[in-house]
Amino acid sequence: MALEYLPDTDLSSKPLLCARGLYCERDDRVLFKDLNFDLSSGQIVRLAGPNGAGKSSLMRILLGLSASYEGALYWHEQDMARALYDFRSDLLYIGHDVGVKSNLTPEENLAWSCPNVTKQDIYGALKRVGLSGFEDLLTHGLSAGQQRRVALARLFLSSKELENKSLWILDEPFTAIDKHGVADLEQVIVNHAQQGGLVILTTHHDLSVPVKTIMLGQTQKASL
Amino acid sequence: MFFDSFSSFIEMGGHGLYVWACYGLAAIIVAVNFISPVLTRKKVIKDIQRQNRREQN
Amino acid sequence: MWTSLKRLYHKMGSPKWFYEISTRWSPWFLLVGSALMLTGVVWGLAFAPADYLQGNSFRIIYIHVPASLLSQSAYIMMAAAGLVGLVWKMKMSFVVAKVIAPIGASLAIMSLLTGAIWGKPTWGTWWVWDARLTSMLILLFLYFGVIAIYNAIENEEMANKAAGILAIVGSINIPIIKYSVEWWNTLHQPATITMTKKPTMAPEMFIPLLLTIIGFYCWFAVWVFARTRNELLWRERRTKWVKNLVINAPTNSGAHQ
Amino acid sequence: MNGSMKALFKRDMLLAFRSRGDLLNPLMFFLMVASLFPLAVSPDPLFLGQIAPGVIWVGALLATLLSLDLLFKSDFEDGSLEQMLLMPQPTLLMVIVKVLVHWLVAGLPLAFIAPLLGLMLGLPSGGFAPLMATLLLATPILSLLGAIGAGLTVGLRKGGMLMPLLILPLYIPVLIFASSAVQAGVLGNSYVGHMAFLGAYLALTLVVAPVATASALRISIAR
Repeated sequence: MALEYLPDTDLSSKPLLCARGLYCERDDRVLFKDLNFDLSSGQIVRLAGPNGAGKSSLMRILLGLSASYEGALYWHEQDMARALYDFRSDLLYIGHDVGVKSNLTPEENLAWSCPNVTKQDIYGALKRVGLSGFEDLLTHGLSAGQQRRVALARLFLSSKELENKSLWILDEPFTAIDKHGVADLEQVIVNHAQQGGLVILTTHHDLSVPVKTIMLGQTQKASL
Repeated sequence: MFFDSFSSFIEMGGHGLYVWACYGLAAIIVAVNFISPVLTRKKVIKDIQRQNRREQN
Repeated sequence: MWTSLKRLYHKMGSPKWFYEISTRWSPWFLLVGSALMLTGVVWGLAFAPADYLQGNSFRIIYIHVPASLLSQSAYIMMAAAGLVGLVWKMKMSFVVAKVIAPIGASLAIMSLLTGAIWGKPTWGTWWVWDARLTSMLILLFLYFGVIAIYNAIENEEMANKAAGILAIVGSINIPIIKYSVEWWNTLHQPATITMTKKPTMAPEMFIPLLLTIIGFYCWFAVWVFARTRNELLWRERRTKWVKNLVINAPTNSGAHQ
Repeated sequence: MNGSMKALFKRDMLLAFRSRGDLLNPLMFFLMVASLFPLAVSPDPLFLGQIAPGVIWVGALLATLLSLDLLFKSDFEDGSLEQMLLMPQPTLLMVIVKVLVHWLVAGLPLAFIAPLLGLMLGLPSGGFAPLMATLLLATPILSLLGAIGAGLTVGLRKGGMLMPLLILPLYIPVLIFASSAVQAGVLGNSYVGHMAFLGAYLALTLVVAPVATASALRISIAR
């Protein structure tokens, strides 16, 4: 289990998300064991490793969607089971399946996932992801990439809406997006980290800024 | 003994068929419950042995 | 007190401990259960007096009633084991819940078959929508649901948890189902003879029944232990204790080595 | 907290009305099942009137089962369910909202179409009021209990086949009391006791079912 630690910029800051001794196996295969990390605000963290190494398993464990692991997780130095409400209040997650309803317009989709935003804000965010003029068309008329962008528009909402969403967990956010969009998205991710947020993502795209990498899949084949 | 003879015990005053059918069926279900775990155990042990041998090779 | 309870909990959660203790206890349960059954059945079949109304067909009671009672309490045990597994994350408990399901279903079938056969001389027909038989049929359906969940979900952990939830919901519903079926029955068939409800039962009829009931419970324990041990062997097949145990186990394939 | 639940309610209602076909299917099924009986058994109005309460209620159970597949399936498939389970609010609130929507769009219409079936099946006039009343009171029970089955089977490919097996036994008390309430109405007897039982059963399921469904969903999502 190799962990590449990049020098933390701010050593005094307390970690946001800690993992201690994470262990996960699937189908008699150990995906990872004794995995430890401290993630603090300002970081962009990439979960990396070959296919089947357990990236999405780790992501689901961090999200609290999977209970089949051993070890401990802490959010703001509090046990995850106790901090669940805070954790989920702080979380913005965009998964592989983005949860965009094809029978709703982009505007309605966003209005549901972010209930406290104004219409103006939604329109602004949709403009940032290049969906101006599509706001009130049913989403099933859009291309797959456009549908993904409807979900990604959540990242482009005004900072006021996002300010309590300090943790972003993004599963392959750069797929099905054009070059221009990639640069925009990268910028928004970097901005979020700089403003004190924490971004955890999986991606095959190389970001132009330094990221911390959690490398999975380098364990020996489980001792069978 | 409630019955006078063995044949009246079998006959059960005309209800013999029903009584013995019930006891027979119950015996079958009980037997299945006793035997099936024994068979499963043999199979499980064989499977584990096979797996161990495969891993040693 | 608390620490000893905690120690017991950890012990019970240990597959190896359960395996060993159940191996040690099984013969005793088998012995006691078989002795009780033999006594009860011989007494009930040959020595107990015939019922003044139903004649000798009432002797079916000595297997029908234990099977009915046991299949109902087995469902509750299964739900309780599922609850323990869900709340205290005790895997052993899930294993026990899983092995109870087919045993309980087989007992429900036994109860239904013997009830139907008993119905023929009593009511003149194989099946009557009697309150007890109907409740038992619905209980069998509840077992079917739980077994179907185990079969449908491949991931074992998910299957155990899902079946646990279903069993808990089912066991909350059992009293309601029983009540409503009984109520429904009095509404539609006010004049049927209930087969097993006796205000007073002569002791020479009742004691053998008691013996077979306890005997069935002992056998049930033997069945649950045996199936649980099989499950444990397979789950723990990579541990040292199972490997050691399996090497020494005599099987046909072992002879060829 | 209220905000996101309101938003969820609005979204689900909107989705329901955008796909009206899905809403109509169970109703058409309800209609068809009921018209099978005169064809299969006998068109004699006297006989039909006798079995009408039971037939209509069995039809309502089956129609509800048919519509339950919609409850979580599409949200599971497109990832919305994950988002819902990650909302900071307790999952059981989410479940209650979704069951409420299901009842409004799938259970309530059954109560309003049932008198039509009563006419077709020659239900005596005394049965109409208890038919409507029991359907109004007991269809929420069907939605609540059904949600447990839908939650347990949402991740399974053959979940639609499994669900009736899990849920139908739990529906039996409802079937017994609701159809005999209608029969009591036909005979001119009081059916207050039946309604009281159904009300009590509704209260119990209201407590138990959302909790069970929420845990079922958490299990189903943890692939």
